[in-house]
Amino acid sequence: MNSTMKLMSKIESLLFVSGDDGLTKKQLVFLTDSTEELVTETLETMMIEYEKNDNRGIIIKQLAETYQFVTKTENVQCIQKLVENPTSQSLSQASLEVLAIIAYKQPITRVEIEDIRGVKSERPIYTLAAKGLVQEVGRAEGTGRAILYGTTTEFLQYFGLKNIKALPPLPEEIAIDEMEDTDLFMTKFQEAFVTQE
Amino acid sequence: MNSTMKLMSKIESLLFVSGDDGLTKKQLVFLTDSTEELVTETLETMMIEYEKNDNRGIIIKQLAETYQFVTKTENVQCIQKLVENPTSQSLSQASLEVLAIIAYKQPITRVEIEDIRGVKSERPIYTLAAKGLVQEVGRAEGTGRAILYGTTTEFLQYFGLKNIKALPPLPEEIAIDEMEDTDLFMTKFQEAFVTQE
Amino acid sequence: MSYEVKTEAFEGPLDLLLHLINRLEIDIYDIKMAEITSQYMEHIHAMRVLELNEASEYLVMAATLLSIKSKMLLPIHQDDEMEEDFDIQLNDPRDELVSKLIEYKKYKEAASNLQEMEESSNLFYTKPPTDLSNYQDSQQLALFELDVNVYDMLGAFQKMLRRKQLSAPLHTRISKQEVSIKDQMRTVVSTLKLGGGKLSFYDLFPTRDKTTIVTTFLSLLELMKRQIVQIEQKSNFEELFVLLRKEVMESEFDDEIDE
Repeated sequence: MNSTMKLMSKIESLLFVSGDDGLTKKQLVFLTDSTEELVTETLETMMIEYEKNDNRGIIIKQLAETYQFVTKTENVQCIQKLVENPTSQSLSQASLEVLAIIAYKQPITRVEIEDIRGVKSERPIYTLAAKGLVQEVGRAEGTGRAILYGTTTEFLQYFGLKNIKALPPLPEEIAIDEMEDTDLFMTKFQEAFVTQE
Repeated sequence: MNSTMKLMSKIESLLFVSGDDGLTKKQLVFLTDSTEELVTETLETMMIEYEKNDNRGIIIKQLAETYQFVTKTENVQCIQKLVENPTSQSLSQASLEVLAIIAYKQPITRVEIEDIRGVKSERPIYTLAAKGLVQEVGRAEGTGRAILYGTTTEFLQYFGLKNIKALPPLPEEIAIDEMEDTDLFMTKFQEAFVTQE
Repeated sequence: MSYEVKTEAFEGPLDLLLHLINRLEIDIYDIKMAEITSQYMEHIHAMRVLELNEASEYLVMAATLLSIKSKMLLPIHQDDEMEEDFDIQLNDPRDELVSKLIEYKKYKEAASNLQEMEESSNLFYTKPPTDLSNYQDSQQLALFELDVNVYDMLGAFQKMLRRKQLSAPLHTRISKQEVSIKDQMRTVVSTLKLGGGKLSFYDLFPTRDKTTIVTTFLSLLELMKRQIVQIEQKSNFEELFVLLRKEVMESEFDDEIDE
């Protein structure tokens, strides 16, 4: 009994941290050092409990193999209000991430940006373009000839920069290298995945 | 009663969605269409409940002037299985020293920082700025108009602080007594000296 | 007495002085100048590779110490003709240095407090804000006031890296960067050399990374086969020790490894 309770707590921590990505049952078993049976059982208990408990604002959603937290639909109104509320930072976070990537890695395509972020980035790019902070600077070589993005002079003005080199350096540039490594893995992973299918 | 329950659910939804941006009490009142009194009361109830309920893996913490969900510390091990290098990210001694000086003496210039440390500090300042822990907060008066540095919201978030006032007090100038003793000694010494003459 | 001193171990001349004051158990308000100056000099001599930049700071401090020391050596009062110097005598020549040391010590302690806070905030995790842009129509999004500076942008970037770090292993476990057995053999041998030719078996596995553990283990087997290392265990269940048996030529690593 006690261990199931701990398992619930662990699963709640893990699903929370993984956010929109979610985790598979296999991953949960590995991460909690538990058995598939126990995890299955606990997930079921949790799904029912979250759903029926009126105090809870999140539920567990199963999407294909992945389990993730999502908000209860009945709270959609206050979430919508959060979206419209101009003090909310969650919107600028996405834009700022994309802006940082474009600023440091330009010229760069949308697909490359999405690879780095791990999420779709069409909207933030659109927003930044509409604000005149980024622009098309050319086309990539090869098939598709994807649009390449770069920053604008307005970007420099907005951030009070003399030129693009005046951007503060990233910590020893290691961050970027690491990122590229991970992306390589990601790409390989996706390739393997596609081939399997 | 029913409305409090709905409020809990709404707050849970909102805090989940906003993640490490967190939400202020004011924002929660606005977003849930509630009163400050009710939100305060509900937050308190939730904080206690999450903390003491062994099934829960997340708690509410006041971080960087906002309320945020964070995972329970007892589950750190299974979460760290998700992290590549759990400790590699920690700050160097030099960065910590510079950060301590900036945190307690902000706004402060680079030269003032170097005066306290007795060594050049350009690099740690760069690293800290690149990590988003310190920022330019203005320019000093006078010739040169040196850059003034201060801490950021990310600083509060990174060190788990509710606000800048939550910093522990600056360690006092070693034992004050000791100093007074020395002063006493000095005085006596001087007296003796003067009498001798 | 001889010391092994590394520059990186000190955050500058003030840090070194504090270290000496601590070790010599000297009262910070009554520093024995002769003692500390000679110790300080020994230390900076022992620091073999000083970067030029840093060296100058250490040398300036050496000069300061010497000048304070020589001022201290002046007799406190000689005869009446020295009366002019009276005022100067009342000002202890160490005062400025002492107040600098005390000021620095405060922030050094504050830095270690921050380090503790850093450690304890590593015990909990948050999540990035959910991407809500799907709820937002693009036109509205474009009107959204972006009130940020360069540092907000960098902050956002760091947050993203933190998030990346969290999900990385789940993706990367599939194909991890490979360390060759040959490279790992070199690492093991040089670790053993550093350890004086003998180390506990477990000291050779400082990482929790599975691939590295496996590679290290395979490289140990290979080294044993080539009689470069030897395993020693006094009795069952006792600690295992790995011994370096001979000087290793670089060429020995080049031999083909049979799989």
